[in-house]
Amino acid sequence: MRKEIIKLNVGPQHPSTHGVLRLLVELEGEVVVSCDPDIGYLHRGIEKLMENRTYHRSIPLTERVDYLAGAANSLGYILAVERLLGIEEIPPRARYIRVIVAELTRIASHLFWLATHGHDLGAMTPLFYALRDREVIMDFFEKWAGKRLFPNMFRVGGVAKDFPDGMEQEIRKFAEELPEKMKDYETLLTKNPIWINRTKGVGVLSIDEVLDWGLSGPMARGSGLDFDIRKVDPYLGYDEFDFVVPLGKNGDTYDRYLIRLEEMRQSCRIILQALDRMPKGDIMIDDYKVAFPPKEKVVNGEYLIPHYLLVVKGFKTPKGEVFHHTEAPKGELAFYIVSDGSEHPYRVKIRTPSFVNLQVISKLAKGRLLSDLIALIGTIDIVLADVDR
Amino acid sequence: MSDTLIFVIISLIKSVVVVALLLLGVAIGVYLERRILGFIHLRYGPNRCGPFGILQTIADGIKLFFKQDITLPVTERTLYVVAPIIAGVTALFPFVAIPFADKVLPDAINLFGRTIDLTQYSMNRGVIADLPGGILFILAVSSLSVYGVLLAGWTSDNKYSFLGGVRVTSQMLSYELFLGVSIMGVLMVTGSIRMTEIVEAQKHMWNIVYQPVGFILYMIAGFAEACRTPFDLIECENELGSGFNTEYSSMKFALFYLAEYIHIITISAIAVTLFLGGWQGPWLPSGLWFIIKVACLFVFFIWVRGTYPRVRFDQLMSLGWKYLFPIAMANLIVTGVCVLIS
Amino acid sequence: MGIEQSGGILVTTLEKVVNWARKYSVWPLTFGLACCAIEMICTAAARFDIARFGMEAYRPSPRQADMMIVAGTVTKKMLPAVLRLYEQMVDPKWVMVMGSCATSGGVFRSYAVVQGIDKYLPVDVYVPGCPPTPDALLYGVTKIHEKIMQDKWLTKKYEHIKFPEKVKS
Amino acid sequence: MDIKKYTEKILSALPKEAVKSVQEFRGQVSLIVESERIIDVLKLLRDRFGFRYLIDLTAVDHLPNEPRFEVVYHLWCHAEKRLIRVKTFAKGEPPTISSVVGLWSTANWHERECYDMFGIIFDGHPDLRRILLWEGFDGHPLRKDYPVEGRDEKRNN
Repeated sequence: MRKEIIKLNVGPQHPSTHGVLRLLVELEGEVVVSCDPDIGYLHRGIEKLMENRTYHRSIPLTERVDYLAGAANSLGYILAVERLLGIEEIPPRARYIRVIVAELTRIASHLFWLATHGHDLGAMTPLFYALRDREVIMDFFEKWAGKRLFPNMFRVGGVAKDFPDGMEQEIRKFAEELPEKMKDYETLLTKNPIWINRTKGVGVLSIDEVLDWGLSGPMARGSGLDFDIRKVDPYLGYDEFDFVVPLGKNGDTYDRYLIRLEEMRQSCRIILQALDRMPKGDIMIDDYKVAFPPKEKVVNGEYLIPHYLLVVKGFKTPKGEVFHHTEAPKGELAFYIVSDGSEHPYRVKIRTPSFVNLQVISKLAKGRLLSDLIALIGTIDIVLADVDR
Repeated sequence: MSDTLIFVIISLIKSVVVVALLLLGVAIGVYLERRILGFIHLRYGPNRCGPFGILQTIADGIKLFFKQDITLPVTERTLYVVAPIIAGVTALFPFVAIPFADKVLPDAINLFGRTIDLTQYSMNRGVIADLPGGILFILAVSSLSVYGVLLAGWTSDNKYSFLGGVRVTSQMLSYELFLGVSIMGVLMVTGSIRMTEIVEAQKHMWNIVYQPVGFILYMIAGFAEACRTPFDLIECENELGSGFNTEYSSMKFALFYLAEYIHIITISAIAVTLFLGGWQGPWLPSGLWFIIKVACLFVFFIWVRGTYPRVRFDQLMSLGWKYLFPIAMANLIVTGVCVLIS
Repeated sequence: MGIEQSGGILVTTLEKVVNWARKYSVWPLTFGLACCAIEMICTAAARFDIARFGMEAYRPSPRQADMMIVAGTVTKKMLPAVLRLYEQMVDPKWVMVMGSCATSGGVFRSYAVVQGIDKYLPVDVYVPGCPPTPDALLYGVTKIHEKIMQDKWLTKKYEHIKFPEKVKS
Repeated sequence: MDIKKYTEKILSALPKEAVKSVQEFRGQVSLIVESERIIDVLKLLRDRFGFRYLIDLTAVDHLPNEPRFEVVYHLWCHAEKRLIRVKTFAKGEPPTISSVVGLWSTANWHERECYDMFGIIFDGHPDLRRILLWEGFDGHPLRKDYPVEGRDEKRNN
């Protein structure tokens, strides 16, 4: 019998590549012989653009890096800039707002992952249920910032705007109810034999492989590597919160699925704790060389001039280089900023989790079926803008 | 005017009615599917086009009819064009032998001064042709539809279509067999393979009572035969784009679409006839009972689509051969023993 | 000289009926590029429910799609694929541009991004925003509907086009 | 153990001539290493000090200065929960440095990205080709002498 290899071009427009990923797949029957990802279809040159902007004007760009978790990205960037400036302490209310928004973003991102991952494996209904819950978070952002996907409200030294009245109660209600609502997904997927068959034993990674491939986030924790930056290198005072980092045993797609579900519950816990501890007060530091003065005071010349200078010229940073990593929903998000002492960063490198996590797919897909390849794209949880920047 | 000509005319009229009803059924079925899926997904579904969106399918049909119909420069041009026609036409075939009502005409009619006995060839009954080997005919022609899909996948010169075609072949081959075995029990219990007799044998008790395992097995095989979730591997958009029909547009695509839904109706109709008492039922007219039962099964198909993920291809095959086929055989043996004892 | 039959009531009625059908059966191409694709998916989900307009039948194959929603940044690497998809779609087809990136390049004025897809594709409706909200997308859909209803594809007159009397050799 | 002591401990284990200098800024330590010895240093850090996780590999273009391209490695030690930054310079024309794909598989795409964006050749890389931009792209966009809006703006748009 003569064997022939089919070269299949999955993407860049394909329903389950989560955007514009292109996979050059070689198939023998239905078995994947080799899989070569071709990325860059969404390369927008964000790093280059940031080199030519002031620090503040780069915040919207960073949010568009991982568009499912916009606020988590700008948080990482803001923290890196604050570290560069040497700002250690921000007002506690601003800190808690940041934590709450970061965790809400994590839930939103995971819900969207659940929706698309389920849809990739043929389950239609989780898509609609998960997006229903996600809409609530989008509503919070819209109410707070006027924008659904990208709130763009984090500033150097605090946040630009306080939560509107009554929103804290709404967030509390949401965080209390979400674990209840998640039972829908459990009944639809977790115990579904078809779902278990499709995900168990697919894409197995050992801890050594995780370290070798530099994986992070749920991809690393699925294999049992206890690595959550919120715990090992706490930022924003995450060490004061009581939460559990779920770890997997088998390192397969099903474990990662369970871990992401559990992370959503833990995020709800963090949100509730943060709401409990959130004091009233300022949301911005009062160093007007780097932080915006409050909007209502800007009519006054004392505040108007620093505000004007900040907007037009930006602020100068000390010469040096910092690296700051945060736990984004998809894994380790790191910003490496090199400053030459001017208003613009000399070089910004965004170490995005999807970029690093995606390259393991060529290893995982080898010898698996075409259908498994689709499941693997889902379980790695990529966002193509995050991959390509 | 000979009796034969009258019979031919009667059969033709019945065929036209059945085809019209089927097309109407597809139109309503597509609409129902979109609305019920909407209901499952906590949304509305189409509701702008006509009252409650009832005209949605008609709009889709008109649009597809007036869309540009491209014929690609493929190598096997004839087969490429013929494939959707095969799919659309063969999907209609099984309804020739499915009894959809009790009596639709009087026993005898008086025409041009001659009395014609309509009980011959079951002309008075609600079936186009009451074949003596009805179920065999249905099994034979329903497997023809695979050719349409297979040819479409093969001639499209598209790798996704090709994979869809390959998948459909192996899926149909394995599940055809076990579909046949799963209904064998019914035939044993009834002792006949004529469809009308099978229906009449269920006058007092439906076959599902004697053959619960057979019914479940038949439905699983039916899902695979109709290529519906969780076995919709041939056109699963997440893996193969649009599957075998990727390169078809306009009416060619509409024919595939039509065939898919007629398939579901056929599978439901056979299930109703074999297991659920066919058109039998109290109070209401027999034809209406048949439609109600088919509609219920159709809704069940949609419900499953809204609930389950999709199985993987190798799992589909191993499920069929390793689990379902042995169960079907065991069911057959047990039924045989029971029939022998009683 | 072109199609100048004014067409009777039959033609105009047919045109209206077909336009009505096309209006309620705009099947979009499953095609997301960037951030705007997320909002497009949200529009298809339960809350905004694009299915009300009969648009939930997202077709993965361009042969069966009627409308292309260019949802997101078009990079220079992606441009050939976008153009090819557009060419693979069969007539009649519409293009909706979603978001400022696809409209004009948006914030990404860089070496890798196409500064507006309208240099390459005939765009019917622009939906502004970064990303546009689902409400905005739905508004764009209603604009597409208006455009379809005014489409005189059957009774269009070409009298204003002047053909030369005699082509000199 | 505070950061100074830990750095000294590492330095004492590393070969003297390999490490040119040590910088510290905002609690983060950078080792500046001779480019010829970079593989040795990274291997030692990975095997002896448990820096088994290569977070990031990138480059910085210091245009007027010579050598121009600085290659930066960020390593993380899971056991000690520590970060270390190793920097070196890619010398020559085109700038060349040894590849670390042999040490970490994850370096594969990072190095391809550096090649794509800066034109740094990674010696010993199994598959060095452009990753984000297409084959035939003119220039390396993250170099400081490359304009933001691209060189072929008129032609391409």
